[in-house]
Amino acid sequence: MLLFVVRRLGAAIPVVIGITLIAFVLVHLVPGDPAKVILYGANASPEQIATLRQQLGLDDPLWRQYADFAVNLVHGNLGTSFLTQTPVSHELLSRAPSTLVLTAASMLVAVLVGVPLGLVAGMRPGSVLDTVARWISFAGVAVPYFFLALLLVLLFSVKLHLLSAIDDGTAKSLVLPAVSLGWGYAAILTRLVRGRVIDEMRSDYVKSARARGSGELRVLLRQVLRNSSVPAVTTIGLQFGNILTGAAITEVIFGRAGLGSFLATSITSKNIPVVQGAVVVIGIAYVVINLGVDLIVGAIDPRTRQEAAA
Amino acid sequence: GDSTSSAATSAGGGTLTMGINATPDTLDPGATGLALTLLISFALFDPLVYWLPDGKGGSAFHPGLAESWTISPDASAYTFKLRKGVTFHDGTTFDAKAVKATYDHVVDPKTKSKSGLGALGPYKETKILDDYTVQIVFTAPNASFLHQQAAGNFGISSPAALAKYGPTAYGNNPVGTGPFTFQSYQAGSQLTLLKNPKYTWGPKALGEGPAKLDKLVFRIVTDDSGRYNALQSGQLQIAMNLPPNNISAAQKSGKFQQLLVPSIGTPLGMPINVTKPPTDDPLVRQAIMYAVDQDALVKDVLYDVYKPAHNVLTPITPGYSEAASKTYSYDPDKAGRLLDQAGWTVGDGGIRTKNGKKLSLEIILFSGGGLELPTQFVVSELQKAGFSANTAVQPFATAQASFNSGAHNLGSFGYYGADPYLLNIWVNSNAIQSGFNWSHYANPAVDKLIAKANATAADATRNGLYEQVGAKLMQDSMYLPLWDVAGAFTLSPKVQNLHQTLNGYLAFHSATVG
Amino acid sequence: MSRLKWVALSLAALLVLLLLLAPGVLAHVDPVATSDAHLEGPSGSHLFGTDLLGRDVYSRTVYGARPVLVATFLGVLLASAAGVAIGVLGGVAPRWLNAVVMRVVDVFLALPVLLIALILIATAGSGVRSIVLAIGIAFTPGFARVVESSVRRLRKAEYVEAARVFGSTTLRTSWRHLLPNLLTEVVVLGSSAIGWGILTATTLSFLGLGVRLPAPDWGSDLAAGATNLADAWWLSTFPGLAIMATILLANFSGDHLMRVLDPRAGIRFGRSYRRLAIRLSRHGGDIAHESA
Amino acid sequence: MSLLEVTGLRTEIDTAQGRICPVDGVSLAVRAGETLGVVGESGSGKTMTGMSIMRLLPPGGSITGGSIRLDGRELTELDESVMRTVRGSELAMIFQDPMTSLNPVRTIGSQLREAYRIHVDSSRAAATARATEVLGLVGMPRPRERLDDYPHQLSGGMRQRVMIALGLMCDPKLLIADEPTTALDVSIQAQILTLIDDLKSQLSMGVLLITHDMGVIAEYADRVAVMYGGQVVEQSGVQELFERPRHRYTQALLAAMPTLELDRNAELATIPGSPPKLLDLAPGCRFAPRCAFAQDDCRSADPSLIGGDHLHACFHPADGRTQAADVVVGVREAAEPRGSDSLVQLFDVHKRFGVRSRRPFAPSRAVQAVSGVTLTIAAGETLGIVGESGCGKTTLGRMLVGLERPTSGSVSFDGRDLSAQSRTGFRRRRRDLQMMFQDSAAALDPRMTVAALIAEPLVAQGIGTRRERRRTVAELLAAVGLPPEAAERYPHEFSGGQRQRIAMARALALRPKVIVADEPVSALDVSVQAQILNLMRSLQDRYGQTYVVISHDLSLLKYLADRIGVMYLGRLVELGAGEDVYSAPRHPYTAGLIKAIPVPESAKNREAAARSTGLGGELPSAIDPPSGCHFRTRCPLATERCATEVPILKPSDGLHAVACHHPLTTHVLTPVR
Ligand SMILES: Nc1ncnc2c1ncn2[C@@H]1O[C@H](COP(=O)(O)OP(=O)(O)OP(=O)(O)O)[C@@H](O)[C@H]1O
Ligand SMILES: Nc1ncnc2c1ncn2[C@@H]1O[C@H](COP(=O)(O)OP(=O)(O)OP(=O)(O)O)[C@@H](O)[C@H]1O
Ligand SMILES: [Mg+2]
Ligand SMILES: [Mg+2]
Repeated sequence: MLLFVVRRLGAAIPVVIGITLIAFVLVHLVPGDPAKVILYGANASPEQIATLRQQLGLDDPLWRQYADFAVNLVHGNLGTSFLTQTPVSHELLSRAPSTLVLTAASMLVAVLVGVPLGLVAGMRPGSVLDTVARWISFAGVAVPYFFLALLLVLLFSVKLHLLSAIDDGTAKSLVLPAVSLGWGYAAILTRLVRGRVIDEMRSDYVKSARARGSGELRVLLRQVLRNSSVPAVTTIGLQFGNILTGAAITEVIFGRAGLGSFLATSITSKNIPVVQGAVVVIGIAYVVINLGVDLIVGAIDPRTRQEAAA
Repeated sequence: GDSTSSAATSAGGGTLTMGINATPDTLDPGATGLALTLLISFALFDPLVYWLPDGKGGSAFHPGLAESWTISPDASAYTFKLRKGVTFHDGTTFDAKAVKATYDHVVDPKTKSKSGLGALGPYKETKILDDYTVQIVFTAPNASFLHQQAAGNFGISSPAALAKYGPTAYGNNPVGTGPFTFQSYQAGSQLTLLKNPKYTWGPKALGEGPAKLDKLVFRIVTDDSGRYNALQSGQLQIAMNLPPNNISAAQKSGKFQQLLVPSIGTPLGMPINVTKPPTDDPLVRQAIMYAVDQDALVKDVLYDVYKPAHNVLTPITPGYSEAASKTYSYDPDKAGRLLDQAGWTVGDGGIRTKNGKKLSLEIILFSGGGLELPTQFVVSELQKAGFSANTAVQPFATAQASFNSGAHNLGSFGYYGADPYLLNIWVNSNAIQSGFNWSHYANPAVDKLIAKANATAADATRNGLYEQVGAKLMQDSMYLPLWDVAGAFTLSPKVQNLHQTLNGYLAFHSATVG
Repeated sequence: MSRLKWVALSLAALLVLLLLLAPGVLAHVDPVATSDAHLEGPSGSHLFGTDLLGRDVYSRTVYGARPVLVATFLGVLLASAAGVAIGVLGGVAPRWLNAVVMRVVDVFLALPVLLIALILIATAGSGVRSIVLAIGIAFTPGFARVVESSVRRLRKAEYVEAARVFGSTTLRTSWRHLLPNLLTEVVVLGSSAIGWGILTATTLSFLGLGVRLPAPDWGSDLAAGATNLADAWWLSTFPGLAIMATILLANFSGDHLMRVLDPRAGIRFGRSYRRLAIRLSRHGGDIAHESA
Repeated sequence: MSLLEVTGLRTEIDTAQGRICPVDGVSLAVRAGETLGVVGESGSGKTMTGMSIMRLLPPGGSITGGSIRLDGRELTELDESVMRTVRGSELAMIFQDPMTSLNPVRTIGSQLREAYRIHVDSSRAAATARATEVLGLVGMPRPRERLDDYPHQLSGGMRQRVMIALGLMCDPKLLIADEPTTALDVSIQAQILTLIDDLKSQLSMGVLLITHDMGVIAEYADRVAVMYGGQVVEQSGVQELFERPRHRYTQALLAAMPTLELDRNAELATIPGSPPKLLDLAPGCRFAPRCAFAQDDCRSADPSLIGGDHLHACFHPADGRTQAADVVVGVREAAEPRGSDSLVQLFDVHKRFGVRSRRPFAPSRAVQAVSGVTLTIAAGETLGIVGESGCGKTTLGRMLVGLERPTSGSVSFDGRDLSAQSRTGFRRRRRDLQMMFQDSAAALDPRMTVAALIAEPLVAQGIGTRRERRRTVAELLAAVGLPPEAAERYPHEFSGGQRQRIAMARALALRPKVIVADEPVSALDVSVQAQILNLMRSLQDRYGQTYVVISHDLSLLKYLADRIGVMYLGRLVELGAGEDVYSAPRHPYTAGLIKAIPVPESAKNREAAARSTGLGGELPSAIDPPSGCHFRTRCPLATERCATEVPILKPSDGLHAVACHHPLTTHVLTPVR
């Protein structure tokens, strides 16, 4: 088990290196001079700009810059933000929890809405409930989350004063962003779970559970639920990259200081160390989340556990 | 006095939360590159000399940490007599050493100072004449210094704190003498300040005694609608720089107050590239100046919130030339005539052509600069005159690269600066390739005039020189001004007794929240 | 499928075609022409109202379809082409090469779409081309993964093995058996990617990275109207509805296509084949681990 | 009074194509302590009958007539909530596939406990105790420890035992077993069926044993109901039925089975056509279209079930079991002596499959699928390969046609080593070596027409022009007995038997010298199976190709093959003429296999044949096989020598070779029959 985790993390190293390399090449493709971005509005003379460029190490050859980055990374050092001169790790650490909380909360919304909806729909395909669930899921996929977010804020905070419009650190202020971001995934999960439930309900083991006198509810909860949640869990892992993109926009709309929006502003201002650092963190998060997904799937479905057991 | 007793004695108290639209890069005003940090710096720091609006459209200097000052005739040495009995937030005492430490900190390469370094100019050294007298010496005349030092970059820092945290980490642990003390900063999210109960040395113009608020919170909400929504839902008491439609709606709703704080610097507008065809032709540039109706822009697109601009500097900026503002007026016919004169004749679909080439402009904006919609208005105006235009919105870094390379005919710009010397940054010929001279304007005469002005200590003479520069720039039509920037603050009526600064921002010395 | 559905789908297809090829048929007003009718609500003369510059929102909504649809279609096309190429390469490659290829795919899968898109746009400029590329790059790994596993599965399929028994060359086998079966899967996958593509495209233009101004575009128009949601709801709402309708349509037709094309739908095995299937499933588990 | 009494049961299902009636007036009765066998071809409604009794019908299904009485209680009228308490406590049902009938994500303990606690109000501990007890009852070794296992950790046989245990948790009165052994090997099948039989008498339950295998009925049922097209067409005591089948269908069914006794030279009796589709049924006897004795009345009226103890629904009943010859279309000419030139030679062939271990640092394991097989196949002969599942039959076949390269050893064809050939040379060799795959449905590309499929080998080899190929296709279609129109249709439009014909035609397209047929009929019903077997033989007579037939069914091979090779865990353990292997098996494994085959005739003397299952235990893992003789773990004769020394295949007399340290002599352990 532990070995499995260690090995999986080991296998992730090339992925993380690959990610940083690609990100490095990509950010350098972005035209523009970080020094000037920083000095815009600073009444800086051309000499000052040149000095800053040099201080930031931007005059070094590219391979040298990457090597410096890589060496630093090995020492657990992500460098200093061009803009704030504070360690990138510090900047990321202060923002990561917010994004983590947001993504976790929206996934919770997705699961709490999507799984039950998928279950009831899958239990009785073709029924009214199923039709309703399917329409909800269709609508959920179709409403762009940023649009949904705007509408929700307008209704719940501006008009009704029920929920906060921007983050204030409370759980209440998490409701709207989590709902708007999680809704689309709820829809996906509904569809996935529904399909899986339909399959499972036809399966032999459900048939034999019924033959043993299990009622429908028991069949659903004791037999089908666990099997049907596997695709939900794996999807969450695979969707991580998308969730982060969604989080970036949601964070902006709800004034949350998170990784997503931070990454976005850092790219546009060519804050190379931050982009690199964020990418490392995201890459690791991706790997860890998918590892977690594997472990959860292993917990749900013992068949996949064989290889996990050491 | 401890906080309980002062809370009892002072009226008000409570927490004021203001939504700001950007993330401060650092809390060290000496290192920052952002004007926003300067706003914050007024809560945490005191400059040697305050420069504040007089409420009648003018401005005046007020003693800050310096009780008096003298300037050498060539404007290269400034002597300050310092106030006694001032203590820093960390309890250490303010004296001449602190002034020297602060200025030396700005020029320390490790600080990587941005606007501070630019504002300081040809700094040589700070001489401690005695414990409470300092002299700041420049290698060359630097007439803008008194204005610059008052603009926020040079709030005096605690030498003990500077030494303790080092030049970079100080940015997260600012220690000044101001009305508020630093409590915490959550990167990208919010900055919390607490009242400094010992504060008695503030300028009378900003109120007396310690601050009234217990707590001052700057909440970062980059999304425009986010700030407005939060203001409406009561999470913010002040929302900064809302989009015009929201400002107007807030005003109409009657639920909010509106505070527009004009700022020093350039109006928001579009640098016109004087080297790229077709705008290399002065006639074409003049046509552009005549073709665009700033008044209509402000009325139709900006909800009459801001003031239309017709000059390269805003009116409250020293050296602003009223006459230069009259150089152009809205006159589409004249624009057409100028274009005819330049050989551009009306062709298919109203687009002018010359030698088979269309009269086409490349417009480049940076995203989030607030110019997207106004530019579309400008484009429609230009189209009426026979231009066609291609607008690209680029991320900031990318747009800057485009501007330096001269890929644009029209760009976007807007600059805050404490002194008209800022013209040097964006019209000096040495700032074309890698500075901010996005008009690619090279005129040695103008370069010289600016240098001369900055070597002139006498205000009137200096301003006269800058007025000449402004007039020349307008004649050369290298910049299409659109509207005058102003700090726009939408406030809940509970907020009272705010003071304005000259950088378009607020001072919270005596603010209360009801 | 019911006749009603056919009619609905054909009408929708016609609408999409019109939006793509001849939006002028649906909207007569120039979408960028300004007028003095500032911020007027929906009315007879302006079906969806006007915006701040007096432009007709209906016309902008109609014309705004093209960039989104074009970007999405081309992006998904690009992604599927690249994904198929990479997936096939990974699928037929020897183990080490497969490992390399799939690791690279993993890397791209872990890269957030946002990063790719923003960097692209910062580099290549905003506009449909960048969005096409962004969608293309972002969706490629997904396609590649599916294709790779399909190729592996198909290569093990008995009818492919059978072809080997006849002495069919690798090329012929790929052409006759792998490709057609693969294409079906890619088409099905592609159709479901369209919905995501539209969402991605509009997200990017919502971020201000869409078409060049002042051309209409759903995402950027929605974003531009966002601050007006309370006082001029029509600015954001109509582009928003248009996005929703399009995604819905894409999903519906994707589902339908899946049902039509899904190879399993066509073949109904004899009931007794279940016995064989059961027999075969027994050590399938072991065989799934591939031979060295 | 009977325990279960079903009269006139009628079940209808609404399907997309229309309303069908898979159970149409079924009447049957099961007494306590008795096994009623329900037998019939695929689709005849056996499962539906069982599910109707449980009242667990698929969506759209409902019981529309008749009655089901369990212990005097009418089940059709019970409230669903009451019915639920009946299911699992009084009625138990086990299904075909133990792989899928257990919930994969729950331990068997939790599933067993649940089955108990649904019906019996008891503590968890009590349920655990009961689970342990019942697991012991079904012969699960160390039951207590097994409770925490997940289904995938058990072998197929063990899982089926768990399924039975699940059924028995609440002491049901009636156990419905729907093909409980289809998924299992003969040896395990015998163990499971014997277990059910023992439990039946021990617990005096009634058992409704559903199967398609007449042999299973003969050996394990007391009475039989034969189903056809949703109806019971005949019902009687087992012995009676086998001796004197009345319905023409039963009679034909019995005749179509290749039994161990059947003369190899006799052609199998076949039932022409295929079972009725339940949609748009014509009036009259449902068997009439396929019945050689059908007359006009059969086509107009539906015969009802008549007769006292021996019920049958036939207007023109038979009165005894036909001799094969009666139904036989013709007798095959006595096999001419086959050429003894060796065509294919396998020399010490090994095949290892690396099984990638996902565990870190664990040595990667390997499956020794085939080890050390040496074999010569003569031109024109039919070689049968038999063995339990996973013993390497398919792998061997694949190596024969070059689909798999041996890890070591050589396969040579016509004296040339296949693996030494160049790519193109090898591709040409393909013309001579063809394979029919285990699963014909999977081996036919669903997107190609039958014509394209059959012509595919010719195209691949670049043989003939388009027109010539079309002619060849027509010829081949005719040869395998398919109508010419079939050419333009797609494989999924055909029945399993027809698809097998297509596969056959395709294998023949290149006129190969050798055809390896992997389980050619294991998916087919007896009647169709006979057609294919006859076809295979007639084609061999016509084209003279060599067959290597792979099967797990010894009786089938005994009928079809000249020589039989018996495999066990990758090794060839016995090889000899079919007759010899069957009548005088030398290897204890072969003897056990033969013994495990349920045989209809044994009904006569089933009491006499004390129920000793042929083979105990289960096939060990191929990853870590026992040392020495692989079979020693299950062998009654094993000695220490067997653990250390690998027996090699050596001729014992004449051509009959065996790999055993203690080969059986004809006198010992000869099957009783
Ligand atoms: N869920 C279902 N929906 C519709 N028709 C069905 C369903 N299940 C079975 N049938 C039909 O009912 C008829 C009887 O099926 P049943 O499963 O009882 O046959 P069987 O005798 O058990 O066959 P097998 O030996 O293949 O298991 C078949 O024609 C089949 O097509
Ligand atoms: N490609 C493969 N990779 C790994 N193991 C394999 C592979 N093919 C077969 N095996 C293993 O080799 C052994 C023999 O398999 P094979 O398919 O030859 O058995 P079989 O006798 O044909 O069984 P069945 O009667 O079930 O078809 C099994 O244990 C199987 O799991
Ligand atoms: Mg059945
Ligand atoms: Mg096999």
